[in-house]
Amino acid sequence: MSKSCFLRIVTFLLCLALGWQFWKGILALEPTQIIIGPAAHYIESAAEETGATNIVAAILFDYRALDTLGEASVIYTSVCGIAMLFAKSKFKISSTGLSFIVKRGVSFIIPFLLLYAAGIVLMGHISPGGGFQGGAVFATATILFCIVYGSGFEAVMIKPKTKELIESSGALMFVLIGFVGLWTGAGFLANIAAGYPKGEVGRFLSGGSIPLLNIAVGMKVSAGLSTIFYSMIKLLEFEVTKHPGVKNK
Amino acid sequence: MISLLTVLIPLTWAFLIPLIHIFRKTWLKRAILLFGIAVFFVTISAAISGWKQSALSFLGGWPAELGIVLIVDKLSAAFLFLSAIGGGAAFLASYGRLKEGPWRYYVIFFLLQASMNGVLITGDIFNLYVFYEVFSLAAYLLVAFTISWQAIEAGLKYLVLGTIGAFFILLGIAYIFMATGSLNMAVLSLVLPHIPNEALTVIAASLLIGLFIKIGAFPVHFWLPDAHSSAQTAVSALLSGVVVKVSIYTLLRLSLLLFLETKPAVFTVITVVGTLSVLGGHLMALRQEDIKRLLAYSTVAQIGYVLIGVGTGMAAGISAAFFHAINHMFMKVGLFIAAGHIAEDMKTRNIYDLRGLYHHRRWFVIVFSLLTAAIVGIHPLGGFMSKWYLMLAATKAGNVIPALALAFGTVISAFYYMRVLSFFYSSGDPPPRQTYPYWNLAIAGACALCCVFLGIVPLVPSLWKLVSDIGLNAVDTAEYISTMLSK
Amino acid sequence: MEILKFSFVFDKLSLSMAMLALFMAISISIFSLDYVEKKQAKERRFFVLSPWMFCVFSCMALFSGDWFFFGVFLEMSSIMLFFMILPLNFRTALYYLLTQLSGSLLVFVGAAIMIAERGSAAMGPVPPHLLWLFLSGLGIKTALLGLHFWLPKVHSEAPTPTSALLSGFSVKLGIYGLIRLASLPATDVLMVLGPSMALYGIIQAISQHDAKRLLAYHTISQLGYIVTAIGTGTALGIVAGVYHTVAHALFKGLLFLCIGSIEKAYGTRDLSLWGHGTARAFPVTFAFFLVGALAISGFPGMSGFASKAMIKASLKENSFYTVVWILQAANVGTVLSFCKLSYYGFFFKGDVVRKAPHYNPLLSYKKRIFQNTGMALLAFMTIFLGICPQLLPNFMGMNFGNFFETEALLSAIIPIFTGGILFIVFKKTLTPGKHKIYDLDFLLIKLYGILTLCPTIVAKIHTGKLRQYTIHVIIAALVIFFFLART
Amino acid sequence: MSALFYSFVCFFLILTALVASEIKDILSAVISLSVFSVLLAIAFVALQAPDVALTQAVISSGLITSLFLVAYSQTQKEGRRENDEE
Amino acid sequence: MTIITLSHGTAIILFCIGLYTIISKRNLFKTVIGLSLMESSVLLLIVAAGFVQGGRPPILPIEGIAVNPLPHAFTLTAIVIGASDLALALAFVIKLHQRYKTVDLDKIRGLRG
Repeated sequence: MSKSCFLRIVTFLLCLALGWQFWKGILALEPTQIIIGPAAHYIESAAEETGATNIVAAILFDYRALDTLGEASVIYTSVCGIAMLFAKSKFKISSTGLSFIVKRGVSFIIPFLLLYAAGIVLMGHISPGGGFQGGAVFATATILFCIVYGSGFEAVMIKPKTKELIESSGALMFVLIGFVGLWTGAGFLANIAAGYPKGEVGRFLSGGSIPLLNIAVGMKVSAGLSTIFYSMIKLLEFEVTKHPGVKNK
Repeated sequence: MISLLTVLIPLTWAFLIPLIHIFRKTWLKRAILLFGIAVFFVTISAAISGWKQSALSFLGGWPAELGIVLIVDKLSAAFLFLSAIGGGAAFLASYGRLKEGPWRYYVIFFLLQASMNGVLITGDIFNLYVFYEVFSLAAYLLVAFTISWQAIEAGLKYLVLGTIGAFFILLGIAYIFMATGSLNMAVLSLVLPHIPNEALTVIAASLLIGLFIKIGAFPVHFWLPDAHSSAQTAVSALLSGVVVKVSIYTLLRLSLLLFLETKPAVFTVITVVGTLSVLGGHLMALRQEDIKRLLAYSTVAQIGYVLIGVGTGMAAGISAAFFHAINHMFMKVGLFIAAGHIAEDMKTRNIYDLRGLYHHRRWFVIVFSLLTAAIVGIHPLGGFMSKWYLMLAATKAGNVIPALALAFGTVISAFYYMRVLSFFYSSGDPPPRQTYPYWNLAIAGACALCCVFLGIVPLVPSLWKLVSDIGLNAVDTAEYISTMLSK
Repeated sequence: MEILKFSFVFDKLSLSMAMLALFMAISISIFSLDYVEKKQAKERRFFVLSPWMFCVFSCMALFSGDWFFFGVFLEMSSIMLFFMILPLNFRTALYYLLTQLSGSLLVFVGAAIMIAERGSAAMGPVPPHLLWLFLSGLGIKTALLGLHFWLPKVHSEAPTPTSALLSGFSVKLGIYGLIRLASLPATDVLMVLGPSMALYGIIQAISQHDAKRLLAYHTISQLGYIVTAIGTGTALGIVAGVYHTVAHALFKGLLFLCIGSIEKAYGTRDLSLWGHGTARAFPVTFAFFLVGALAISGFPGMSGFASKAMIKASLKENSFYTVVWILQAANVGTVLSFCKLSYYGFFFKGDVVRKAPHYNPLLSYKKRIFQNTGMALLAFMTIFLGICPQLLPNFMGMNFGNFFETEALLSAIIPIFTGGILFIVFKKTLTPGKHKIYDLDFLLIKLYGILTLCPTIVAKIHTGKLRQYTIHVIIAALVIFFFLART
Repeated sequence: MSALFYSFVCFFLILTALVASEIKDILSAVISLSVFSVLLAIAFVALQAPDVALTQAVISSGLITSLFLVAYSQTQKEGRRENDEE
Repeated sequence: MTIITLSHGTAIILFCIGLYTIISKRNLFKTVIGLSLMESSVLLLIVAAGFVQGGRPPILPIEGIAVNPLPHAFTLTAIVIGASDLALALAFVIKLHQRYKTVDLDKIRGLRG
């Protein structure tokens, strides 16, 4: 026992030493009160440049839109990858879901949950929220279905093919909105400069392309995350094959 | 504008393939081939346009301080050219092998290519991190694509170590943001000299360790041999040839822009790690019996050579490093495709079982020995030329020990590569059935020819001027900053 | 990053060496016409053509204007010889390639440092602090005392035409490099190395029972002569060195060809199995062997005598009397061992008639015209140079008058007589027995054990456990943090 | 006042993290991880970052914890080959 | 000032705990938990970097000074990237369990040397 706990102490000291190095870096950086860099510009002129009141959404979907495109492709890769990893296992209806009372209660809550998710997505440019959060809430709704009603029920309602369709069409929508900016010569993913209606700041119909991008990302994230969940709970009858080319020594 | 397409075209292809799979299943086979070729030509044209005059494209119309700017100068144009050819070769090899197989493989392949081009042309540090994450995630999945137990285990180890590396890079970026507030690389290289020294140390150290994990330099390379040897043939060729070079490009771009004047110690660290990789990689390769694992350890050693070139921090060193990178890309893609095909065909990867291969796979063994001669560094082929210019640059920068490590490494690599060839040429047992694939042999042969051609490049003045321009352009960061912040 | 420019240097030294290379190539390709039977056509064509390829590369090396191209063509010629040794056994060929590769790589590192310091690695004296690099690099090529471990093994196990070419000319390329290098600090080192090489070669040669190995050790001792001549540093010394190089190349090539053709007939190199009437079976070969033996022992009228006389004269001129005495003792030893070789090799009847494993008398009587013409060419050249010794010095621009005056004749004949008498006295002890002789390469096998130790140490840290890998990541991170914080 | 509240949140953050890493049973480790995520969402609210708090709450404590539980149930289904000692 | 330094301190301690978990624990799930702890600590560090004492959330009708919105955008991206990494790690864990029938990290040593 003493050897392994000695090893533990040594590793803990190593981590602490690393943490100490990072702490020294932080002590050297005394935080200034005024905001330096482009953030100051974002706060003053986000309203008239993008028409959105939620500055974080303005940054995400207008000033640094390529980050969000990259992020959307991160989700897309992991969804496609996990689906590939679990492609060969067959889907069997396993659980019968929870008791009757829970089913009735959840069927009462689900519409409000979906409404809430739609609200987060659509109001992304006005209040805190956006495509990612809304899509994730929508995915939790589908997961709730699976747990409460048993995996069979939900699979019948939304077939994996339609989820793929929603996901890739959401991603394509994102890129097409961007191409409009490119086509009008104002640079990829341009918002007001590409002719999207800025509308009246603070209203529902404002913020140029930001609500459209929010919807696209919302579709993609919701379909993607529910595909991840559903490919993981498949029953794993399929034994992992040996590497086709390797003589296992 | 064309530089933006190198990212967008493969991305749209990746999003289109599921739709084609759902609606027009029959078109899938031809569509994937068409997509691959289109991506190759778009990247090549972007590289050429970026080479003539450094192309700039402002995303969303916002200037450099506000939004993200994509810039293709000579250095990124050169690496774009490298990734286009490597990616194209790997695509042809995988297309030949899988036909339209699991279509999700091609989705991830195009996403990897899109994010690779994104890393090469972006001018913003956080955007670099995001594309880097897409790129690593796609690499983890491609390693684990064959779903055999080795591939999954290698994928897990690659994922955990790669994510730890990504967290170190993210910490570095967080500290940069805390110190300066802005994220554009050009703005950073102007502002970074004025921040306190301890903060700069933390930034430099965390970025360095994160990138060393991602590149697979010696002290932290443990995932590389597992990942490159247990991956599928075309994937291991892609990983060794191209994916490693893009990580080295990131290290090169960051260290040149941020740490050239402020912290020159970074370059000594890179040289030391490079020397360690050379020695460690070659020593480990001596003991290998599995041919793909041997090639993977040889990649670790060749990374060491490129890092020695980068560590000089001078124009000569960087162009020598690029010349070795493109040489190594051709050699490794050819070697991995040839070795992978032989391993799959003979159902074994152990060298001792591959005895007497010369008698029934004559052309494969000839191409393999030509590539081995190139990678060991026999005179007329490219490998020797790049090693010579690396040695020149290292001695000019004053570090003699790396030059000696380079020489010592060449001798050891000659030893274990000749050992492999001795098994190929020895008299062997009767051959199993002969499946004569033309495409793998064609690709490996093409790579061998490119090695021969690259051997002549230093003798032709105009071609050599291209290579030395890369180093000159990369080192004078003032020109990069002026083009970025001019509009 | 300037472009590779090939510059030439034509002077007396490289011209004479090039003529020697041409002559050796002619005689050996004629010899190997007969050496390989008609039915192995492909191998025969290879053995006839390869001396010419070797001659082309070595001439390029001799005429190259800077150390880089000298190293390049040196490496190309050793690769050519690697292919010549390959048909017989692969391990010796690999052994030879690795040693020569490390030799030429050291020359490359030296040239790279020279370019870094002086801007150009022009052929000629080298900055003093680089001397250890160039000396060790060329030392491996010319088998200087510490670095001669490869010569006996490779020369004895190579096929006959290759070993004739090896000890004939490939060693001389290194000598040419040493001559180019002969500036002040180098000559003292060579003056010490020369005599010790001569003595060491003789001591090892006397106790050998393998014919070719005996000749190989004689090569080392003769090289000792040449190195001593260069070590004097004077113009006369260098011309004497060149003269002895030419002479040694001729008679050593002749000796190797004779012994090789007998070995081909007997199928073994062990002297104890030779000697029952070989002289009568191979009258022509024995005659050529006699010419070579007399030349090497410096019998007046042979080229050996003239070159040794010049060496002694140049030594006396700079009053190195002790060195002259050492060379005379070495000469006695040479005569002793050649008496042993001729007696036990050709005449000794021996009480126990031991048959060579597969001695076919048929071969000895078959007319071998080409083999004899090849040997005749070399023998004629040795005698011709012996008869009119002024030819080479005048060509080199040095008129050296007193070749045949009494004092030089006496100092040549006394060692021959003493050697003969000593042999008659110690005939019994010198019988080629089965005792084992220890040389440096026995040490090498021990060293090889230690060398394979460090890959196993490095392999220890590749335990496959992900937790170990993360610990290595953290330790590397901490080291980088401390290093960057310090600078 | 908010500084006091924030220091409580930070203390409980570190506490739940230690519990998540040290506890033997995997299920309770996952539960403490989701508590950790919720606490982190609260910390983000205290740091005036509502967007981030919402994302953290939904994705980290919602989806990732459910994926953890799915993975845990998959490994439990066929029972273990031999007991995984700690 | 105290909130920022406090949260930076917590973030670094969490980073150390995450690293420690990955190293010292043999169970594969604990490694994934360690990864998510490290990811959360980096998120906390970035968000706290943008905090301004007495600031208001960056929704436009701001009363008084606003908090720096840029780190919020990065944190959003970092959360999503971290989530997809963890999802993939869990997928690998399930697949590895299928083959090795155990989640003990020291038994998963097929590839070594």
